[in-house]
Amino acid sequence: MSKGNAIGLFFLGIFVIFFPQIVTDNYILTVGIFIGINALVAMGLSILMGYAGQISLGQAGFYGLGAYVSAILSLKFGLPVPISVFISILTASLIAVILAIPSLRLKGHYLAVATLGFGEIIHIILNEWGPGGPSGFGDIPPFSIFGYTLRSTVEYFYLIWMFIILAMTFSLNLIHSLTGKALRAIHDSELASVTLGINITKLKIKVFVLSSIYASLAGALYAHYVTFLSPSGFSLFYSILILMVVVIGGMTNIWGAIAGAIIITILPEILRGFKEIDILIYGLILTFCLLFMRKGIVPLFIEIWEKRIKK
Amino acid sequence: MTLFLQFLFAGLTTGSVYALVGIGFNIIYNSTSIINLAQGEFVVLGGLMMWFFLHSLQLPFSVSLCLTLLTAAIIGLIQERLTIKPLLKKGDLLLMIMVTIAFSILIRGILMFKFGKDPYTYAPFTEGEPIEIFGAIITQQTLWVIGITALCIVLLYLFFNKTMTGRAMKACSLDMKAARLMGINVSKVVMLSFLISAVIGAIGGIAITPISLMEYDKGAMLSVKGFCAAIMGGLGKSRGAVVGGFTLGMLESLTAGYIHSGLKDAIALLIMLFILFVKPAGIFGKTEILRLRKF
Amino acid sequence: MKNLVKASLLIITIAIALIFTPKDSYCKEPYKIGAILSVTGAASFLGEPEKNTIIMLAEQINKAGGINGHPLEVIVEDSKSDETQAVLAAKKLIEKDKVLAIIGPSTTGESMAIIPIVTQAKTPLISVAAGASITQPVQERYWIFKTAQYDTSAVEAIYNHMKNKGIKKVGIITITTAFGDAGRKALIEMAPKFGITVVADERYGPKDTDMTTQLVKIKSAGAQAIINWSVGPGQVIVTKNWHALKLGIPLYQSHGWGSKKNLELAGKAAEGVIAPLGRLVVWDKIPDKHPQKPILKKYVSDYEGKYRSEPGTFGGHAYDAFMMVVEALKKVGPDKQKIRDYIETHIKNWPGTGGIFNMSPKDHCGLDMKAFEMVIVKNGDWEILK
Amino acid sequence: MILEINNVSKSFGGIKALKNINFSVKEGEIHALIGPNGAGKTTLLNIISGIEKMDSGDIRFKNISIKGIPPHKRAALGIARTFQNLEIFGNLKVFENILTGLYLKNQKGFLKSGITLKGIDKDLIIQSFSILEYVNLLNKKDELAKNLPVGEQRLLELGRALATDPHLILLDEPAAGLNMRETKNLSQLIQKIRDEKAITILLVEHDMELVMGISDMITVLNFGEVIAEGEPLMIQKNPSVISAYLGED
Repeated sequence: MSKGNAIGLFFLGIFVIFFPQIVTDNYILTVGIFIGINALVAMGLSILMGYAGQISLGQAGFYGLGAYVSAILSLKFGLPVPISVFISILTASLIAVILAIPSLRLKGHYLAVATLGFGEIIHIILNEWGPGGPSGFGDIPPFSIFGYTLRSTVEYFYLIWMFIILAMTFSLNLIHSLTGKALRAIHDSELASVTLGINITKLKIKVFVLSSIYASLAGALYAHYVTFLSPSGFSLFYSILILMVVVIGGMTNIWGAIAGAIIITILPEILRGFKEIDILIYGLILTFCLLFMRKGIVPLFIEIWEKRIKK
Repeated sequence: MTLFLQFLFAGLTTGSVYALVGIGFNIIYNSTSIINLAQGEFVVLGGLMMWFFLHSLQLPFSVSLCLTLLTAAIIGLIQERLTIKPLLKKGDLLLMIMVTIAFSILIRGILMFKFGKDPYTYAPFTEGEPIEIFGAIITQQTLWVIGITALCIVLLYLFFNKTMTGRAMKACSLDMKAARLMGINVSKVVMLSFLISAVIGAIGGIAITPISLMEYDKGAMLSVKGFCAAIMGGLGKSRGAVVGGFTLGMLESLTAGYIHSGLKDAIALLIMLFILFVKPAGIFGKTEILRLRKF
Repeated sequence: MKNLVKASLLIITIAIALIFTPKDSYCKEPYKIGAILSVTGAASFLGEPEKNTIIMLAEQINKAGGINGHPLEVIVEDSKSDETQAVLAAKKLIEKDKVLAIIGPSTTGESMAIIPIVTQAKTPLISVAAGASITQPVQERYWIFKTAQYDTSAVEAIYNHMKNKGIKKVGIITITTAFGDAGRKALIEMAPKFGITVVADERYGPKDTDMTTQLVKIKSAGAQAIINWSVGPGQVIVTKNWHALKLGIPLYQSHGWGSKKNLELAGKAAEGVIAPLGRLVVWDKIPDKHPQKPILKKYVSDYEGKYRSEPGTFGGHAYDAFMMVVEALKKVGPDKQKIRDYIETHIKNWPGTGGIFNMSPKDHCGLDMKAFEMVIVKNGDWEILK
Repeated sequence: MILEINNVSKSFGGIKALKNINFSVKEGEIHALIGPNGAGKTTLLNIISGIEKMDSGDIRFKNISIKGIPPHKRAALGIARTFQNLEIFGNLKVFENILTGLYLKNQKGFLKSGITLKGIDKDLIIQSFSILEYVNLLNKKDELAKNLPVGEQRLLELGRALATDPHLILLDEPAAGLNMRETKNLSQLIQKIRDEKAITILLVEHDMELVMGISDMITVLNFGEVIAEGEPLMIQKNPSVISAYLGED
């Protein structure tokens, strides 16, 4: 991990610890929780897009899978929550492998296509066979570990942001390792990468599995925090929302996932006044970012900052 | 038998629209390797604009038709010039797929702003009683939908095989570099492919709206289904999309009819994934070595 | 100089005008009520009229001097038809705005998502969604009420009508959303009680374009009638397909059918469609002496005057919820526990737009099948069946 | 013989790009592959490195058939290459480009990479610097690769190939776009690689001066066929080679 990132993580940690002490407003903390959940899903997609050069349109599928599997295991089978969360992640990553092997063996956009189909299938399955069908189900046990049950908003805030920091550390380590360089290489030229002995298929599969792990973990945390699930939150729309988070935040820097999540989660609150044109505004922002701010916010700021230092 | 025939007709109706969307995907894919995920939005655009000209402005049918197609063509043009052209040079396909998603959200936003969330419909092209064939019933509008789709297919075939421009576009799809060397204006071809795809989508929307109503957010579903059709037939093969579209419509209808209606969407997607994994070049295509792409 | 005089004169005039403007009794602290409604998103057809209704009613009350001199402050949050957003909105209303009661959410899913939150915060919630699970089991739903009729009541009304007509076999076709799913469960569950068999159970997606396959299958399964349970374009497409196929068996729709818009879209295909509808939709056709009539008349004409569109059944649910809270506030003041108790015990024989409510500790909805009239479409208009 | 090409054929949509190619490369030599445009040189390099599949024939590397082995495994066996249309990793820094080459022999597991805090080993970075020094790019180590001029990008590709610690390097027109001085430096570098590192080099090149100056052996391709083979002096005198080149001009 580079020095700048280590410092960044340190400050993020400090911030997370003290934020709920300063801001005691439960509403803002709840917003913080949802930012965290979205950021976790986006982080996986960011590595997949920015480093493996692949796009997934089915992150909502993994997110939903994580949420439902963990909720069902803990509610219907009475498994302890951490174990059901773990199994849900395992399930998601297993499915990711099954999905990735055939589609990543092919070149081009086949992962985009396969994940799009996968996401929709999960949505249909949740609708047809999920507990409660389209109406959803509640009474999911809250998160508990070693006999201690998390109840307050602050506790969930800490829980989710703890996972973010862990995931962030892992991701940053990975990116700054030799493997990370190989991943960047794949993004720039697959042709050159293979001739250097980089097994691009294997690396891409691993990154895809990583993204599914982050998404399913986020889903499981969501399930045990809200304690109610219905299929509507796990549709193609959510996959595209996460795509927006990554694009706006900047896919070549995983801090972008957090920045993007903050923007996308808070945006609806700001747009409350524009209710009839909110979709339009989403579209405009996304188009604008893709055309004129391709790098996204975080890399853009880093660039500006570096330029200033040079002066 | 009657039952089977009835399911078949239902499959043909939805299959027609899937086929038209699928063809749109292919035309653009061939000239740019982009998957234009805004394709379904043009179907919605067609239906809603047709309603607008017919009912809001009270224009005659033929005028409304022309104006609707013109609108779709212009929007298609705008999409290409504004969002695709600046990115095409960069050659970043990932970015271009995303920008089509962004554009689809944009169109959806504009349509919602203009039309709200209500569904719209207008009278079928010809008034009259449904027709009975061996006990199965088929409405006149359904015949229109199928007929118009067939007409589109024939016209496109003639265009791509008999006209200079069409041939140039075909050449482009085979080998863009070679086409450029041969003096074909690739930029124009790309523009034209977006324009044609937009118009084809709109035609589908105009034809289907009297049967199925149209509302601002129907496009995403149509994009996904049309895309399934294109994949089933082999991405890039126009004939494939037609067969893929009708097969998909039929499969959905037969699944709903003989297995269960709750499963029909899942079946379509599962078949798509299956084809993707087992025979990525589509039902008819030969599996070729897909070249490493430079991102 | 002249300008200065003019300016100071103007200021003085404004100041005087301000001082002597009759105050809307703003000397007392306002009562805060929250509302979480799906103003945008998939369920906006519910949230939109609900929001309009609440804003209109709040204006009327404040104009009339508020509640016991307290102005009423209504904070409407848009949940965007999304459970996550509903949770956020509930947190905000409770923690930040400290509202006395919450009206909404518009859908069953969103209501279920926020039930744990309002229960923990001991805040009365009057949902405007239909799902039975919102208020049942009632001992776990101490703080929760709802004003939308039970799906089961609508089913009861339909089956009752069928029983009288001698229909024994039905085919059902439902949309794969929470609304359709709740209807489907109720239809299957309650059929035996009325001696009815469900011979076909078909479904379709919210964006499907053609349902002939499902309808033909229902007919071929030997059904004597079709029941469609959906809201949105689906119910019109089913109607059109049913008409085109000339199936020769009657089509029943759910209580979601009650919008003039559906009749416009379906045209003559809608002729003969039967549905259980709240009296709101057919208010001009019910007898004058019916206790709901004056309320409905005023509400519908006020709404149409202000918004140039029909309020629909859903706007009515918000009306009832709002008026219950207002009445409670009037009688017991700003105390969450007392508001809850008042609604549970004192809303008796209470005419609203959705029916005549009878709340009790055993029933936090208070409506039954008598809330519905069976209505048939005739000549492009509703007609109440006797 | 480090590399043996036996009866390799390849056609693209009916056009035969390579017809029964036979030749071998001796260990420790600079072996040039020349011929007019469209003779099939790059196709052959692609087939050797595994990016394209041959239709028939066999390729043996260090006496093992590498037929059907995927490209990344061939790299692991010791085949490295550069590209005619530069395939550097433009968004990586110069020394990071070298690191991607070092990945092959120094990779760690995915999981281990994620939990190792200290990042890339110091040793590897030092190693990358020494490779950069070898190809004369050390002063540019922190620049983004895409900002380098073409000549230096070619050197960078060569350095990156060296980083995989290969036995055979395939060079695809390394002098294209270079000026006289750069070409001269390049030829010295190529010879240095052969002499100091004992790496065999298969060179595709149009610059005859360069080819004749450094090659130990030359194979001439025309229309997908080997038309001559031999030492530089012999090739220069070969009438069929002359006519092939004259025919082109």
